[in-house]
Amino acid sequence: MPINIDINRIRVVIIDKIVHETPTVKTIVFKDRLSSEAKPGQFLMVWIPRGEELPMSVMVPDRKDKNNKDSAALTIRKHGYGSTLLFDKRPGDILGVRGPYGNEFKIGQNKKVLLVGGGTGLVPLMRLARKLNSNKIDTTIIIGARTKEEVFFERMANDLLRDTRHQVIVTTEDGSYGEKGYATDAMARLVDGGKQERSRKNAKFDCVYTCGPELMMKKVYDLAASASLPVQASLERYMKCGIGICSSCCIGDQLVCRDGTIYNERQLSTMAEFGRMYRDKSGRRVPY
Amino acid sequence: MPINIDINRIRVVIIDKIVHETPTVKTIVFKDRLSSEAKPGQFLMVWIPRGEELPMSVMVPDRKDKNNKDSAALTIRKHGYGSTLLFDKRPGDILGVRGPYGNEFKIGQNKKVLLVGGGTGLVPLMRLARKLNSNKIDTTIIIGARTKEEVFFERMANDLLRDTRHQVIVTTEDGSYGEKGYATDAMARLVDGGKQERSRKNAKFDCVYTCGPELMMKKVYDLAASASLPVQASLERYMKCGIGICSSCCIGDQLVCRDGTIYNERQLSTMAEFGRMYRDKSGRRVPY
Amino acid sequence: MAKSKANSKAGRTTNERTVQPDDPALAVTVAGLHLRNPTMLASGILGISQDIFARLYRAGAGAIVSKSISIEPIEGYRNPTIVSLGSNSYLNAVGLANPGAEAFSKEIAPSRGIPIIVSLVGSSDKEFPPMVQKFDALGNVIGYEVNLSCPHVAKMGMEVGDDPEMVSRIVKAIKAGTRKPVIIKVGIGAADVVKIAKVAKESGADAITAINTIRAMTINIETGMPVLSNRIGGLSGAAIKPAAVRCVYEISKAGIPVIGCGGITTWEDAVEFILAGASAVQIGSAIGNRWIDVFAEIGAGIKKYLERKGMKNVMEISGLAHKY
Amino acid sequence: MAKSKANSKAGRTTNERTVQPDDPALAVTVAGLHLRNPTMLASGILGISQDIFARLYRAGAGAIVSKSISIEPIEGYRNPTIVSLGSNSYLNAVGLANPGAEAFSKEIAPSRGIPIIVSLVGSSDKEFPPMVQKFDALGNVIGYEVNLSCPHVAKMGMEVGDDPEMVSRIVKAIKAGTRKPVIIKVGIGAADVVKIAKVAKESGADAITAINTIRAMTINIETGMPVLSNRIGGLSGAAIKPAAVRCVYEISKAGIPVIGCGGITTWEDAVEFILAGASAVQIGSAIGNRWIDVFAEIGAGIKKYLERKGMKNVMEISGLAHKY
Ligand SMILES: Cc1cc2nc3c(=O)[nH]c(=O)nc-3n(C[C@H](O)[C@H](O)[C@H](O)COP(=O)(O)OP(=O)(O)OC[C@H]3O[C@@H](n4cnc5c(N)ncnc54)[C@H](O)[C@@H]3O)c2cc1C
Ligand SMILES: Cc1cc2nc3c(=O)[nH]c(=O)nc-3n(C[C@H](O)[C@H](O)[C@H](O)COP(=O)(O)OP(=O)(O)OC[C@H]3O[C@@H](n4cnc5c(N)ncnc54)[C@H](O)[C@@H]3O)c2cc1C
Ligand SMILES: Cc1cc2nc3c(=O)[nH]c(=O)nc-3n(C[C@H](O)[C@H](O)[C@H](O)COP(=O)(O)O)c2cc1C
Ligand SMILES: Cc1cc2nc3c(=O)[nH]c(=O)nc-3n(C[C@H](O)[C@H](O)[C@H](O)COP(=O)(O)O)c2cc1C
Ligand code: FES
Ligand code: FES
Repeated sequence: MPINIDINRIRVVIIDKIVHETPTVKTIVFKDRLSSEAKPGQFLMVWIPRGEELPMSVMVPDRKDKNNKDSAALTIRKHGYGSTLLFDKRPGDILGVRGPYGNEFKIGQNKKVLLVGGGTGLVPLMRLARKLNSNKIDTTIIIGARTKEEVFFERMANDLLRDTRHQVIVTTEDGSYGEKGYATDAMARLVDGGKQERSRKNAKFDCVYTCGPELMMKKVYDLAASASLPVQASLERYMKCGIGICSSCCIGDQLVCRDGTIYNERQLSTMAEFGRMYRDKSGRRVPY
Repeated sequence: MPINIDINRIRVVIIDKIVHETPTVKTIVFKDRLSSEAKPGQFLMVWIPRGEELPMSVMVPDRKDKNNKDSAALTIRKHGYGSTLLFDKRPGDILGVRGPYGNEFKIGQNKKVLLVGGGTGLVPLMRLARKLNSNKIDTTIIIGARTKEEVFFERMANDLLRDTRHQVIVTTEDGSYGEKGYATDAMARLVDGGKQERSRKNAKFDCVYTCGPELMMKKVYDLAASASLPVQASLERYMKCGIGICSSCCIGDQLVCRDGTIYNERQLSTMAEFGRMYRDKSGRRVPY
Repeated sequence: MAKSKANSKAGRTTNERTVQPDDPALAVTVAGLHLRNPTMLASGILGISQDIFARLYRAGAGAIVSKSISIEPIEGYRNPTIVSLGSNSYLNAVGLANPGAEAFSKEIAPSRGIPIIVSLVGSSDKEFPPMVQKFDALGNVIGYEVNLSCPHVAKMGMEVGDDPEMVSRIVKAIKAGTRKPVIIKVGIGAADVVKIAKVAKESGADAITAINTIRAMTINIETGMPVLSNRIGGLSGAAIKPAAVRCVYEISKAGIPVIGCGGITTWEDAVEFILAGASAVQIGSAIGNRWIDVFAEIGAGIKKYLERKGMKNVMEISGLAHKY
Repeated sequence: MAKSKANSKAGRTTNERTVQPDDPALAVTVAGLHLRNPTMLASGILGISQDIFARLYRAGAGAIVSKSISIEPIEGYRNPTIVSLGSNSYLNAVGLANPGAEAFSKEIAPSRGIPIIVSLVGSSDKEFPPMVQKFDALGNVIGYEVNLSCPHVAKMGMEVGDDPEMVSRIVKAIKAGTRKPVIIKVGIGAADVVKIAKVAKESGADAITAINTIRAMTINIETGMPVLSNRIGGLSGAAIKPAAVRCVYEISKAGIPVIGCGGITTWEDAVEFILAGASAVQIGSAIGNRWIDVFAEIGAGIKKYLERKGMKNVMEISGLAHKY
């Protein structure tokens, strides 16, 4: 591979392995050095030949797989046209990837952190968990799902955080597994909504990292704000180019693909559209 | 300057200084790192804005000029349209250069060499002389001119060869200066035509380097052949691209700009056109 | 090269410079418009959000050309719609995705002092006047650019722009509905670009933008498949620069005011277009490689060039190449 | 990058490989011609010397297309005629310099077993039959390519090629004088390339070569001057590849046999053109960067690709992209 590889050009990769996480979620493992080196929170543009091209967070491959040098992964929830095409791929099939794109979750001086993820929003949090583990940061992760059979990454989270103090909390909306309710309900219990002081010593957490449905992230942001907790949230917007030229991913004056995807509480506080509206494929604003 | 500079792109240079060598020959000095590093025998394509583009051997700048780091030079004989435009340039004027192109005169194991040059064919021999001097090679150089006032580079040759055993012979066709006759007459006297054996010990020279009018070079080649002497001759052909795509410089199956300009006696011996014909601008073969 | 500076700076959201005071050396007039500098955002690049326009203006753009707006919203083609070809070149077939005239006029209604040129696209002369009506009262809309050259949408853009009669009808229809300048954007299609420019001018257009993307394609060899979902798209960026410079030169030589566009990545490129005859330049693809700092960088580069050449204003160099 | 390998090897004159035995996997048939491999020399590159043709054939070219030959010799334009633009792209306005039909027919008269396609250029249908007559008896002349697409010589090339009527007349005039295949070379001019290809085909052409250079220009910013002596020239090399692939794809989709040309530098490029529908490819500018080894390199690359894909012959992949 040339050293000065152009990350914007599509690289053809071959699917090595597919892991069934839930009936509607699969993880696709493939080899690609650049993807394997993605930072927590970064995403790829994934080309499904003659199908679609979708932004997808970079997942960590199972560390127990031998021969996983240069491996990276995608975890897909089967949803509409593109994600279903991807979901139906098999080992040996070809995909194209470009990137990784976007900024990264920052750890900084944080010592105790909370991760709140819903659905495939857990993907970038897994990459973050791996890094938190090697930095020995106390980590609590809340995994939100609708129901028991849709829970995934619980084992993965425990495994990725094995070398550091950690807690994995699962919530299901129907209470069929773990705590009953939304991930944000569990978060509210942890941060004792509003009563926590902005003093490092007393605070249970130094920072909250979140990725998932925007309305969930908005709730995480509100809870954190009332507890004076810093937040890093990875936003999703409709993406075409991934490199900051098409404008389809804009929120306010930000281009999520290039300026984001990760924004802190200060930035989020100025985003009038956060949690309220997004732009559709034509560029019209639509309320959530 | 970027490290990976593309030698084929025109570099704008500004004329620093102009030296009058004879009434019809001038030397133009300018700064350009790549040109200053040209190997003996290499040439530039020199763009005269809105005028012409001509192949020109790279000349050495006067070593006594201070501040001549990165300097290179061209020595032009005023001839037709393009060379006259160049001849009429002044300090401060702009030229474009690309290259250097072409292969180089090789010194190899040679210890005693003969240089035979006519007119501006002396230019690449000056660059060679500088190198021979630093390699302490015994050098004899024959400078051919028509008449006294057209002699140039005599002082330059002595200066460039100052650190090595050397002899500078000037010939004029009318005998107004130096030896009377052609450069090749002087050469014939030196190599005692035909009688010299192919034995390194007895030979006066290990190699003959030549550049000048093709018929002169042909004669040099013939003399050297009869004396079993190796030859390196720098050929001239009409050039457009300088990079081996336009074919205008071809001689036999050789592209002088890219395969040459320098050929040895073995190669010259297979060139049916050498000294006999060249191609005009339209590509037709014309006899000399 | 392609690793954007912005990408590597999490937390800081941008690295564009703060706005410089307007420099009189850079002020230009084109199509009767006075712009603080000759760098404009090209249509279709970051072209649908007023907030982004404000940011680009802060970053140094002299004017903003919006995404091409059609009478009804268009969803555009399925992804992939934009493919990087390396060497600062791109292929796109976005399919003229845009929010439509109604939504877009609302988007830009709150004037924020940003000079916006609304790009319009349509398949016949009938479609333009109602759009113009939606925008013409807005004070920040300083003019219109008409996209008669998108090379990859059936019955829009180039298919219209190749037809001199239709071009003439469209120009006249728009001019009848506005007193603001109307700029016609041409490209390399199946008609002579200079001829179309002349027809546009004679029909009342105030200037020409040249050029749009060039119809092109890329096939992935491992799959044998065209990459763009639309298969065929438009080539932009460095690859088209020499063809664009030629169009600007020829149109300008015909005495028609031109705005140059196509592959402008550095200030040297911008100067080349201006020497060829452009009064202003548009920057599109270069944003992908150099990010939005590109406006300030090009402005600063032109300014230094003018100083070095002893020129007081950029308009002095416009069309200089015609002398030779 | 541009420092040629050859340049740094004085004494050794070339570093091309010695000829490989012909590989049946690479043999192609196009316009009724059986070629040992699909790599051809593009017209105007190293195109006037039989000795050079022999060398290129030894280096691996499947066929040679000569420089475009006119009825009378042409001196061409003054230098600069060829300008490197970087990124493997060039601009040229050689001005169709060529020795003329008479001298060139003598040049190639002594057959050396090299398959030569003579490229012809002229300003009307009248000029072609006398040229064909000069070449048609030569056994090594396997066919003709007609340059209807040179973008920078008045009344020749593109100016003729943009006129469907004239194209038809020229094809018919040539076909009337020879039984050898006639290939029409088209480009991106002021007419629809697919339309011109269709006209050519219907008039009797055996195949189309697409594309020629694209009309373009470069201006030196320090002097403000156009660099080419002719000011305007033709863009070749990597920059035009995506436009060329598109033309090949569209012409091939119309059911017309095509030879691909434009920016082919690597075997991957060649495969892309073949997938788009080309039966063979022509290589021009790439010789400037990769030297004449490029033929053998591309041949070897295609061969490996075919093996990897389990294909027996390169023709199996021609046009595969149309399936998608
Ligand atoms: C930065 C980022 C990272 C993502 N990571 C993952 C991940 O790891 N796993 C995962 O399953 N999904 C991820 N997604 C979502 C994914 O890109 C798709 O949106 C999702 O798979 C639905 O695709 P679809 O084709 O089935 O949608 P459709 O049924 O066609 O559309 C449903 C909705 O999906 C969204 N969508 C469709 N295409 C895009 C697009 N090009 N860009 C953004 N949103 C789109 C739109 O909101 C659309 O309304 C991520 C999105 C972003 C922006
Ligand atoms: C490798 C090489 C190195 C050279 N080095 C020098 C040098 O150091 N000093 C010097 O004065 N001259 C040099 N020349 C010759 C120079 O390139 C010109 O040929 C010469 O200056 C005459 O140019 P003109 O425009 O006055 O010719 P014109 O009067 O227009 O033509 C006279 C003849 O000059 C030759 N000529 C013109 N243009 C070219 C061209 N593009 N390529 C080759 N030959 C051409 C042709 O034989 C032509 O018939 C060199 C040539 C080559 C090929
Ligand atoms: C992603 C993308 C979308 C574009 N959309 C439009 C458009 O809607 N209307 C238009 O006139 N031009 C559009 N263009 C063309 C550009 O405005 C510009 O003419 C072209 O890209 C050449 O300039 P560049 O090389 O600086 O990008 C688009 C180009 C790109 C790359
Ligand atoms: C220096 C040069 C001269 C050319 N001369 C001719 C010509 O005489 N006839 C012709 O049909 N095409 C000519 N061409 C065009 C090429 O044959 C080819 O179509 C074009 O260069 C695109 O291919 P490439 O990118 O591989 O160079 C010339 C191209 C170059 C660069
Ligand atoms: S996806 Fe195009 S600008 Fe972000
Ligand atoms: S000058 Fe063009 S091939 Fe040598």
